[in-house]
Amino acid sequence: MPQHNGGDSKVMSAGEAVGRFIHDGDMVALGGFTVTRNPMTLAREIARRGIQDLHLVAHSQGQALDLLVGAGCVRRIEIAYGGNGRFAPTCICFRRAVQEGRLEVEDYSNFQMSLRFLAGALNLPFMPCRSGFASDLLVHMGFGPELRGQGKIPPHKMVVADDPFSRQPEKVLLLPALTPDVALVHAQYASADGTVRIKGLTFLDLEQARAASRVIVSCEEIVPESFLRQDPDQNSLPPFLVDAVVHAPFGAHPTACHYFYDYDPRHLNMYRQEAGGDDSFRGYLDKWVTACPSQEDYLAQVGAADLMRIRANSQAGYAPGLDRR
Amino acid sequence: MPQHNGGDSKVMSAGEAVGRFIHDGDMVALGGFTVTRNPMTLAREIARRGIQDLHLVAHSQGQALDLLVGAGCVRRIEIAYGGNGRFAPTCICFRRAVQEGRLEVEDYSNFQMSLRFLAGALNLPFMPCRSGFASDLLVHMGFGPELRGQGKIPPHKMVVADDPFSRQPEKVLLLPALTPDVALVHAQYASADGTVRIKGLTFLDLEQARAASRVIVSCEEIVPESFLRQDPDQNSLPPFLVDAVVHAPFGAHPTACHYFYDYDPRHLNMYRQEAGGDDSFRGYLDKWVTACPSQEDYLAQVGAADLMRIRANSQAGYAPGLDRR
Amino acid sequence: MTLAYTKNEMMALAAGRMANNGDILFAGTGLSMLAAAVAKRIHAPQSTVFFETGGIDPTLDELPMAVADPRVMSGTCLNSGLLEAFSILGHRRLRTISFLGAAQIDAFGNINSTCIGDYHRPRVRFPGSGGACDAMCLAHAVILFMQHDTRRFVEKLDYLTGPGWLDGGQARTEAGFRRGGPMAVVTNLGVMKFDEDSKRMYLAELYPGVEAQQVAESTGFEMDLTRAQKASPPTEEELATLRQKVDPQRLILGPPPA
Amino acid sequence: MTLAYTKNEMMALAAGRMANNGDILFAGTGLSMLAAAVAKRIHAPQSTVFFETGGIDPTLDELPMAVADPRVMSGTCLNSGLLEAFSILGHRRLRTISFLGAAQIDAFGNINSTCIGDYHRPRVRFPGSGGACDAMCLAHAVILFMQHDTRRFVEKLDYLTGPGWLDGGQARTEAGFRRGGPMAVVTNLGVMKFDEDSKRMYLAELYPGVEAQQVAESTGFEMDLTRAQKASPPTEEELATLRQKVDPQRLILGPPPA
Repeated sequence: MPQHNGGDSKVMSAGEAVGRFIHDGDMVALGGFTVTRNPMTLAREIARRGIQDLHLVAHSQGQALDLLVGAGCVRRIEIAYGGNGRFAPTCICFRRAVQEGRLEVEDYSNFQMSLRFLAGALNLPFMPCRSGFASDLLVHMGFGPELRGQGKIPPHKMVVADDPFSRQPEKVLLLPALTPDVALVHAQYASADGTVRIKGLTFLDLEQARAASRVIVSCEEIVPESFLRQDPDQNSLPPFLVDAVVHAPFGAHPTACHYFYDYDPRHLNMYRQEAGGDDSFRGYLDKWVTACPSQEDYLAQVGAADLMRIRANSQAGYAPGLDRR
Repeated sequence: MPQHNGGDSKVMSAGEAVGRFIHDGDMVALGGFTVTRNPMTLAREIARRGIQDLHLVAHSQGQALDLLVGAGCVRRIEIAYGGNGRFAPTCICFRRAVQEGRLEVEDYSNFQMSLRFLAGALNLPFMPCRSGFASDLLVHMGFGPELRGQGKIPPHKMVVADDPFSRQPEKVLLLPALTPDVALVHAQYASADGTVRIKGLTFLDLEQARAASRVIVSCEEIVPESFLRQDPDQNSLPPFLVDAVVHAPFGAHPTACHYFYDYDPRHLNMYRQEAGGDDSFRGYLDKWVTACPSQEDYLAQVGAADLMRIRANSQAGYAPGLDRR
Repeated sequence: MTLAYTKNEMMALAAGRMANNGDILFAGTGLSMLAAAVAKRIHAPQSTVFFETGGIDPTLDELPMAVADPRVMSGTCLNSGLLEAFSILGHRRLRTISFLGAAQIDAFGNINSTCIGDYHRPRVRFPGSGGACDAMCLAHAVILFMQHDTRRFVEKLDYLTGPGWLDGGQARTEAGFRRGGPMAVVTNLGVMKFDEDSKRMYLAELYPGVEAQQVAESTGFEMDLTRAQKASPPTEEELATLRQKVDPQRLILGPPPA
Repeated sequence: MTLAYTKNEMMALAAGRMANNGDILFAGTGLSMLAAAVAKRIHAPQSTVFFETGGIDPTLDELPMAVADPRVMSGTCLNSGLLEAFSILGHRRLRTISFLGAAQIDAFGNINSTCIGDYHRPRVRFPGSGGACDAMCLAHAVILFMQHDTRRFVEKLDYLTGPGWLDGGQARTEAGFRRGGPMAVVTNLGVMKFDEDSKRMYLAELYPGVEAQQVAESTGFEMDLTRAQKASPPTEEELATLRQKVDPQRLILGPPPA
């Protein structure tokens, strides 16, 4: 049997992965969705290294987005939704930053952002869409005219065009493709060569990874390639699209990772409190980011009792009966 | 636990499914790809009932397409590839029908057809594409001007447009969405409510089903819904998109069905011979279609020895060592 | 004897009752989730609850607290992704009913879930559209949840996130929408619907114990109160299901009746 | 001592040698499959073989006879679908090399796999583009397989299925293509390449025992023969791998050497 993608191992520390593949000013796609599979270990590493001026792109993002905004790493966002379910109907640091004029935001809908990533993944310049007509998404630009067409900012937010295939005159919206510099993904399984398996909902993680120039994957378990190849129908990304594999158990904490652990309601409630003010949030960063240079340090800070409390039941995939108030 | 999609069972015979859901003149999307997972039981039922004037749409199709063309059920085709691998580099009846002017064909590429089905699945009017410029796919129409804009035939085969998001003037091709009347899918597993699981490559079957107004699924096994819901990550279609579930063991024969059986080289070689002339092909239809009103009759005609010969090995998913000459 | 119940309980049930059996129910966060779950368990057992994240028909043994909660991935018929979910939302062959909350609404059911004040420097920033604009554009119909007060029921939205009936009458059709639009607004006071011709909001149902005048005073635009009927109070079965099966921890229901 | 080998063996090896280690190899049916498989097993072990059907990096314990053969789904790193495969084919970060066959080719490497004669009533109908047009448009580079005769190497194609260098020179870039184009044509006589400036086909390698004159006589257009070098014959290792590992049943290799 021939060697598979033989190649060198892509396993590296979060520090090495972030240091090598993320730079000031990059456009970064955040995987996950609100309270699930946020790439938190990677986000904390970005915050710790003080990376600046990031341009975040996501559909609906909660915890990773809010931490990066709160830590001052982010200059611009293109997004459909910044919230964390019942734990933060609007993301806390995000809200404050927007209200204080410290963040440039361009709003789309979830379907629109999904189509924009899909266009990037398929190497297409744009996608048509019938969602968004007569809304202010079409009217209000988040980025000024001086930025239009610069770097990765498209010359138009969206364009109204004629549908050439309709029998009656009909309009269609065209949405520009997204091709992020980097996509961050947290997965349940990866092998050293970069093969990735996500369990549960994949959201838009796969399209984001396929649209990006570089991909960093953190994972709960590093498993042998042979294990993943026993049932390739279940795999999510091929190795040649992945640049770094970071072993990060509980790497989505305090958000959930299906079949491994639930979201951590205590931490998320505590976060809501701490994120409410600049001073208290600095305290949060000191304790949970600065003082925890490694994932091991972070998990020690969380503590065994809380990790056990949120551990997933193998049948349900979450922690049944968890106190989620 | 609440009842799931409670509903009535969608299980019915191939005859009932085809009789209820496919009509003369329908646009029918064929699932599978050349030698794998062709919906052969359903195709034979269509041929047996003498359904006429079908408008087939597919990317790359082999056996089901050729049988339907040979049986005289088809008036038009939109397709990228009519072949069956090494068993028929060009589909036999298809080639003869085109050369004799008995079939209207509009040619696209596989990526183009894929994008057209994707557009239909996403309820979008068209898709942009960068593949096809400077080719005769763009130049030669298969359907005449009198048909353009009639029924499901788009007013243009494709349209060259400006990319409004490019900094330099750049062109893009626009491809019209496909929304077939019916999609035919052969799957490994389905439950009575219409939940579907395909193992191995899905090709474009899922987009075709999501783009269609009606969906008929034939399957190797009908399994309890509870079995499929044990690992929903592996499922392929939700029940509310499926109209009929037809139990058809070896329902893709003589093409393959991953993990169940390989393609049948003897039958495919025999088919190549028989399909070579109108008379011999009439003999093939008499023996394998007309004389076999049920799938049981058909399998009896194939014979136990040939069925055993192509049975898949559980690890490989095909029949290792099968004589494929 | 009258049963005690809360406004949230009444709201979830009033909305859930509008689902037809067999509908495909698209649920957002919060009360939307309760309404879809209670509909599935009582009024419309053959309906399918699905989420924009791609979870389709979960068992809902426990109530999800977000549309990406692992509880929307458990026991489903299919775990897919956003693209599949939005292709279902707008599918021509499906009667998809969307349950949504919003921050502001106007007389024609257009909604705002983006911001209050100037878009570039808002007084209050909300999470943004999420799937709200998509549901308002693509679903067969939308049922909205609102707290009823004059800051939320406004003459003019600060930002139009999701198009309802636009300026009323034929405006939505003329703007190119093929279907959809809001069918009802469920608040803590009653249920509003939209006039068939003018598409203007009117009071359709008043909850027991609420006076029409309260609705008028809580609404920042002119509302027709003349067609209001009394809403049926929750039945014993409805309350039992809601409290014991759907949200026993009262995560979204909130405090029990006094 | 000279090893005996067939033309098909020489063709598969000549093409396979052009793959760089680490390339992403997009394989069609027939000789393409042999070339990609042999490259992976000898010249470029860290390459990935994938198929337009969505099978990525199968073990190839047995040779597939079509791109949808279950043998392309076995032991892969990922089983996906056509959309994923074509997104890989054109991905800006990947060096994807496509191996393709065709029915006709012209002096600038444009190919026909659709028909001979009038499109509407062809004298001979072929299967059609399949992924050929897409590979010619989107791949980093394409290696073509042809039988060398004047009916196939023609001045003017009956139908242009896949764009090569178009009219030569800058024509391809001017037509808007961002990358790609044919890098070589491997036939039963030798290997043709394309002039860097004019993009016109020239004879680059002659197989042992073949005279340049044979190429001229088998080509329906003017071909530059002056740059032809001798191709290295197959090595013992190459032949052993091809015969014992890649295609032991000789399904595509055909009859063994006399």
